[in-house]
Amino acid sequence: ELSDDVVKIGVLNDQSGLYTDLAGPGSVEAARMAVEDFGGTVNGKAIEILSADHQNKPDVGSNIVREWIDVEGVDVVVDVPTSSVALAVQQVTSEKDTAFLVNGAATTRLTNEDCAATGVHYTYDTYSLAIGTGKAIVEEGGDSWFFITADYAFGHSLEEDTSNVIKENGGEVLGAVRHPLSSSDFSSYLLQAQGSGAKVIGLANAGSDTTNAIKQANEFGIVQGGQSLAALLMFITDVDSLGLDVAKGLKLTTGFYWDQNDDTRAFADRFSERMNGQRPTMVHAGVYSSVMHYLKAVAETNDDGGKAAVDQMKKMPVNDFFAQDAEIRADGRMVHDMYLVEVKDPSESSGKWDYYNVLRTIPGDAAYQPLSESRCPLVN
Amino acid sequence: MTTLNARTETRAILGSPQAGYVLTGAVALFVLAAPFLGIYPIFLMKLLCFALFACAFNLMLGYVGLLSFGHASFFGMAAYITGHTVKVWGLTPELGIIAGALVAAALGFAFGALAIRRQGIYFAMITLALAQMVYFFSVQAPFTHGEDGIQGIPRGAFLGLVDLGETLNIYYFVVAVFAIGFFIVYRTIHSPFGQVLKAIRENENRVISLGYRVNHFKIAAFTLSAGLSGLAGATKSIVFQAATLTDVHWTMSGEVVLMTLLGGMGTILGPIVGAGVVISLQNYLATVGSWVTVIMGAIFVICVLTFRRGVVGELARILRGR
Amino acid sequence: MAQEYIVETTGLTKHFKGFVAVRDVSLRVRRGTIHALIGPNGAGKTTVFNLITKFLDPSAGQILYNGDDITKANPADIARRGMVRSFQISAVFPHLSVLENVRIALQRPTGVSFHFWRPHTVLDNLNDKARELIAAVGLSDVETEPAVELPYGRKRALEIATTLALDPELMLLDEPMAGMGHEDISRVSDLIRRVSKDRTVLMVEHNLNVVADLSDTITVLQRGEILAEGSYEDVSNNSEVREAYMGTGHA
Amino acid sequence: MPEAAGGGEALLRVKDLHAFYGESHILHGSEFEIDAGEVVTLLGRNGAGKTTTLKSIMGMVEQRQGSITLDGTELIRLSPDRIARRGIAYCPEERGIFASLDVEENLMLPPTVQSGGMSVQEIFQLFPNLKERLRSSGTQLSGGEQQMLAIGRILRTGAKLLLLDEPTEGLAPVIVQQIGEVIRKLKAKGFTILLVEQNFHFASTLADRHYVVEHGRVVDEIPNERLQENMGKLHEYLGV
Amino acid sequence: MTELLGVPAPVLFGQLLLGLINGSFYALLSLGLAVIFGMLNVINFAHGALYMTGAFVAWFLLNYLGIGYWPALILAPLVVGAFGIVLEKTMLSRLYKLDHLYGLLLTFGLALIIEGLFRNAYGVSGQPYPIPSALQGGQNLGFMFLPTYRGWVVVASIIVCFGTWFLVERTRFGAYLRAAVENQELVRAFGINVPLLMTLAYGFAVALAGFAGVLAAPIYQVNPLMGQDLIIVVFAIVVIGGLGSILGSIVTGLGIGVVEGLTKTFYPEASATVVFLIMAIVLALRPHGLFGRPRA
Ligand SMILES: Nc1ncnc2c1ncn2[C@@H]1O[C@H](COP(=O)(O)OP(=O)(O)OP(=O)(O)O)[C@@H](O)[C@H]1O
Ligand SMILES: Nc1ncnc2c1ncn2[C@@H]1O[C@H](COP(=O)(O)OP(=O)(O)OP(=O)(O)O)[C@@H](O)[C@H]1O
Ligand SMILES: [Mg+2]
Ligand SMILES: [Mg+2]
Repeated sequence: ELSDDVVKIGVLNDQSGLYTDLAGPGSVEAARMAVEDFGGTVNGKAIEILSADHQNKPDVGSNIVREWIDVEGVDVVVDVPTSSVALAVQQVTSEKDTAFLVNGAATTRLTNEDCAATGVHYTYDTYSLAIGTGKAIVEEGGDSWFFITADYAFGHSLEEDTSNVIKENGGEVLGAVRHPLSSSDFSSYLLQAQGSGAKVIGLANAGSDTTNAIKQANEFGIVQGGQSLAALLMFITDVDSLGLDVAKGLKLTTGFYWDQNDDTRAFADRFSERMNGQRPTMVHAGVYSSVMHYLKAVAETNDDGGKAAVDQMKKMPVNDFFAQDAEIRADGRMVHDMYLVEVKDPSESSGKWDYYNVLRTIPGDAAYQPLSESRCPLVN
Repeated sequence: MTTLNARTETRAILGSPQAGYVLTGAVALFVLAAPFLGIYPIFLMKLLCFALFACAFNLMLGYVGLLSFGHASFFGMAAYITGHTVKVWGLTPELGIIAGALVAAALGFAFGALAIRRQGIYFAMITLALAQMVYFFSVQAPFTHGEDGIQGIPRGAFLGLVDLGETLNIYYFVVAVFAIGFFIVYRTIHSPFGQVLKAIRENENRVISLGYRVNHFKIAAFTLSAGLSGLAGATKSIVFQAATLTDVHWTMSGEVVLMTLLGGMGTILGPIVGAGVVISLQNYLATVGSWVTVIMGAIFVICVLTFRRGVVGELARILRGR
Repeated sequence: MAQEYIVETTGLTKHFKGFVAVRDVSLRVRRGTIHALIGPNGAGKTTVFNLITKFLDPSAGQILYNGDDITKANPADIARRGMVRSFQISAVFPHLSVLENVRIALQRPTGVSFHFWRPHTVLDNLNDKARELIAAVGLSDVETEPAVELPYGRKRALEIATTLALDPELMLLDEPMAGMGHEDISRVSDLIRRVSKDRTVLMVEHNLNVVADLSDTITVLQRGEILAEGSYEDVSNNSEVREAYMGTGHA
Repeated sequence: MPEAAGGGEALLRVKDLHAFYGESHILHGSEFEIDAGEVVTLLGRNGAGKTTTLKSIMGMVEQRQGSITLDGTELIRLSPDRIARRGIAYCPEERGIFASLDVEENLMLPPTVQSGGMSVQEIFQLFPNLKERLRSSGTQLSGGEQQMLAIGRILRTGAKLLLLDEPTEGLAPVIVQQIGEVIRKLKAKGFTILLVEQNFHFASTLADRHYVVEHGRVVDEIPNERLQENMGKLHEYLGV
Repeated sequence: MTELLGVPAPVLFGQLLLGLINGSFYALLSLGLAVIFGMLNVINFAHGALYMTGAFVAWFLLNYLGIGYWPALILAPLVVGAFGIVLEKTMLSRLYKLDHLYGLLLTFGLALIIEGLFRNAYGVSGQPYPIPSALQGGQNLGFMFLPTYRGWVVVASIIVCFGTWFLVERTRFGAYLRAAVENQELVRAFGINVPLLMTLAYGFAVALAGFAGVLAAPIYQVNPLMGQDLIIVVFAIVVIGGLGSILGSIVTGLGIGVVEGLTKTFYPEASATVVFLIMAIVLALRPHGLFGRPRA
């Protein structure tokens, strides 16, 4: 049965801070599109969308979700960038048997220690980023690394995952420097990285930290000096804000690029109409896809209980513009192909948002941590 | 003498003592009945915690005349301590809360000892500095779990008997904690101690020349205020089952200043009202996305430009007919 | 312990960034007398007060009070030992009522001052004592007024009442008459004479008539140094003093 | 500079002046006038409204009604700075020395509004203490020194009308005498001076006329030469 | 390669130099705050937001009007200054007689509004702003590669800083301002148009912030949040220097920059906190900051 005869979708993300552009209003719009494309109702019952700003604060996030579930009767929480918030929300949703579709957040803990039967980690995670970028670069000879890491749990895990990948592939890590969250000036860290003599400088941070680091690396002629940069978590919106002259040549891993085929372009066009020109990030695409998949599952079982819905989602493969023959594993990991891309040179680019050359596709089972290694209690 | 008491009460509460008592009574009744009026209890609990926090803060700002910009560290540190002792050591909630409050008080004593010789903006800044270091500690220390914070703190059972998992139970538990804290504040203000504090605020040198060791009084007040802030933070961590960096961040210190001013500093009910306004706003604005900050900002500006005495302060003025 | 001199300073000196405000002042105040400290503006009178009451630390010299060395003590302890001062600019608690003002002083010895858990009505037993003092300075009619609303002269009276509340052995009054109307002046000087019966008073005053009829001993300061000391007659006949201070054709 | 003491058209004329602080109505229509070159005192008990009168003339009291004319031009609507520019200088009762300025800066602060002000040298001759303390911050001066500075600095501006509020309060007799000298010099130079005093022995040695202020009104005018026969009345007013 | 404290000497010099560069930003901003506090007795929390505005104005000029860096260096501060004057006239001017607290709250509110509006309009990813062609590239100083632009930043801000210091501490205009802080009424009664004075002072100080914003634009992303993170550090600097002390804020700004630089080498995690540690120590030892004088 569908609780109180309506399916309520709560889109929770950062709508005022660091991650507003890569998720924020765009994710809400993506969810809305999914609902419309689904037909606006599930088995005759209305579908509603709520949204809220978690300000990247775990306590704020979990309070909103708690109130959504207790008061508004929300059935599924979507997006939630910022790992710490996602972890906090996972606690609440699993306790209150509500589905949780994570798109924005990156930490692998969501499908390991902190996994939940009601949770799906949909779009990407630190592991897949590490594999994609780390492996590729080492294979191309970038075998000595120095990390510039944001000094908080997310940064640490990103650095750790990547280091492992590098070592497994025969590379070495010469050192790391940890900077406080959102520090505007990176010159001294870059200088240290330069001093280390590493071939590759890995940026284990996000948002304006990453963009500022790249911008200033350019200013200090790091790349001209023969070292290359690897941005471990970077979205197309970041590239857009950097501009191609600065970002050109960067390699990064993404779960989606809007300009891959007609389906992706079709979605991107509809999206950018509604978002005055902005092209969708992988998070936006993921939100659309995950919401669509959730609605199908609910329609199937006619039950919007968290576990029930997620179990059903796990039974059905995902097939749409975002992912093909992708499946959601027992630990809640949605396994789909990832893409290693390189930022175009201004000369190659036909204009705004034409930013990536896709270098290679990383098949899902190679991109994500094998189920066998998962530390999730639900597995076995 | 009665006239005299009446005077101070008058200043303390509202235009006229009666009005004050009536209002207090009304508020009390409302709080007790609230869960049955279909108001979301968790929201009310949050409100109560912050109201207590603001009252504790007001003890310093409104009655000693010292603006502390570091109260977040008492609020937040207590939350962490409670969270850790309850979750990891398995203490019962009330013990955890007491532990939290005590640590906060101790921290307050340390802050006080270091800062108390400074006045005005310098006092504010030195407290801010110390608070920033507490924040740094909270980012680095393992038991606080960085930006993830301590999640999933069990509510446990009061005295091991009453299950605080039950919404109503925990609600009245929080109400009780608030009542105790609020009473301590009220009593302090109207105690011999409170008299000396008032005198210090008015003319410190004179008080010294009368033989009082002024700094001892200030430190005592600061410790008390810190302890009560801790009580609030500790309780919050039990209610929301989480203790995070938000609670120790300087913006939290800013928020409590705002609440106190909005409600009316140096009035007894002001901070409660202020907390009510701010918390409600944050709740209802959470959905309007990035406009939140704009609206919040506008409210600051309007408040400062139009009703500076704060809600209660202005009410008092009107009731006094001036 | 009844020394002849209640306060004795030896070689008291105070520098302010290179500038010497008080130089080698050795002052002795005889118990039970009214001792006036006069001198041109900037002579260092207030500074001497601040030094003796430890609101300032001397650069050099020693201060004895009842024979004990208090050179290192802090101002609060000084007051506890029975030496209480007033200020050049009146010092009351503006938003406390007259009664409360006096009670603040009375409250200290009772030791309840740290009791934040007790209602302040425990202080009511001090009211009678407070009212006596208030009556003594003729403020009974405004007992419940907040101090701000008093005219200047009566503020100073209140200040004296508060000082008296501690029943000090030694009172230091800095220009108690400054900026007062004539009627206030006579009232306050009567008051000072009355209260000085069983205690010692050290005061700074410019109003020479007051000094003349109140004080037993007068010390004249100039440029931070003692110029002369003695009874009004001696001092006022001292040519240097006339030159430096009273100016020609005065007194 | 208007010449010759006494006589002539009134320099400053105050008509039906009312002043308020918030709700409290302090001046209730005072009326008086001063001729160019005169020295006139306002006598009165504490709280009679003397300071308020001076402040109203300077435009420093927000709410005021009535008429204040200087050389026939109306001042009641002007802001303090405009009024000052017309040649009135004010020396406040509480001295108003600036803590964050050193003595010299304090001295040089008021801009010259007209020619004929005193030179800094002349001022130092009057108040030698100041010269020694030139570099120390204004508020480190003793009470008396501050008073000297407060008077000294307005002598520079060359304003033709000086408003002095109890310039001798808390001053040693010898200084009081010096100030008497100064005021006489200024009078000789053709300055016009409105003096608020408690100490009318002092006042009587300088003033041409005395106005008695009571409850915010000017209740009496006594020419200095007729001071003696009015002593009785005066003691009444001032409660001496 | 010679080592100092376990760090290669060249790296160390590099860090010191970089510290100095950041320091010169701090100096510019804290200077503005110091002027505003000193003159208007207001703690201008909006300073960070106005710094950000300066950067955005430069960006507008470039993208909508095609006006380049050099004109922007003059125009943007003027625009920001004018905006500041409006704020002062309409709001701040009502608060001078009140406790610092109110000025702080008002400007805090303003900061929220300004930042919020920019955020709604331009998101938070930030906008790129190119380094002017004349200042591209850099010199190799042997121990490090110094981008020409950063060199220019140091020079420009130090000139502006000391110019301002002279204006306030050494000119008669400055004396008026300082006096007006203590007793507006009286200064007015001396014939000085105080309200105008205050307005100009505020306008000038925020123009400084705007100037810093333009200087920053080519180095950092032009980002609505760029001021937010900075402002509280800059506060600390003003306090360490001694509230209202111009010289103090300049010297401390540069000094803190250097100290931060070193921290980034030896204990990077603490680089955002070290300034507060210093503040606590300084205030414990010198109640009014390094250069502050007690206020009456
Ligand atoms: N805190 C201080 N710093 C520097 N100099 C000071 C300080 N306090 C006082 N002085 C100087 O010390 C000298 C004595 O000042 P003091 O106030 O004792 O004089 P006084 O005798 O009380 O004069 P008055 O009768 O005018 O009050 C003066 O020159 C004054 O400028
Ligand atoms: N700022 C103020 N607010 C309210 N009332 C005031 C204010 N200033 C003065 N008063 C009142 O106005 C009346 C006149 O004050 P004013 O200072 O003019 O008296 P005065 O004649 O100068 O007395 P004094 O001789 O003590 O200087 C007094 O009753 C005083 O209490
Ligand atoms: Mg003195
Ligand atoms: Mg007066």
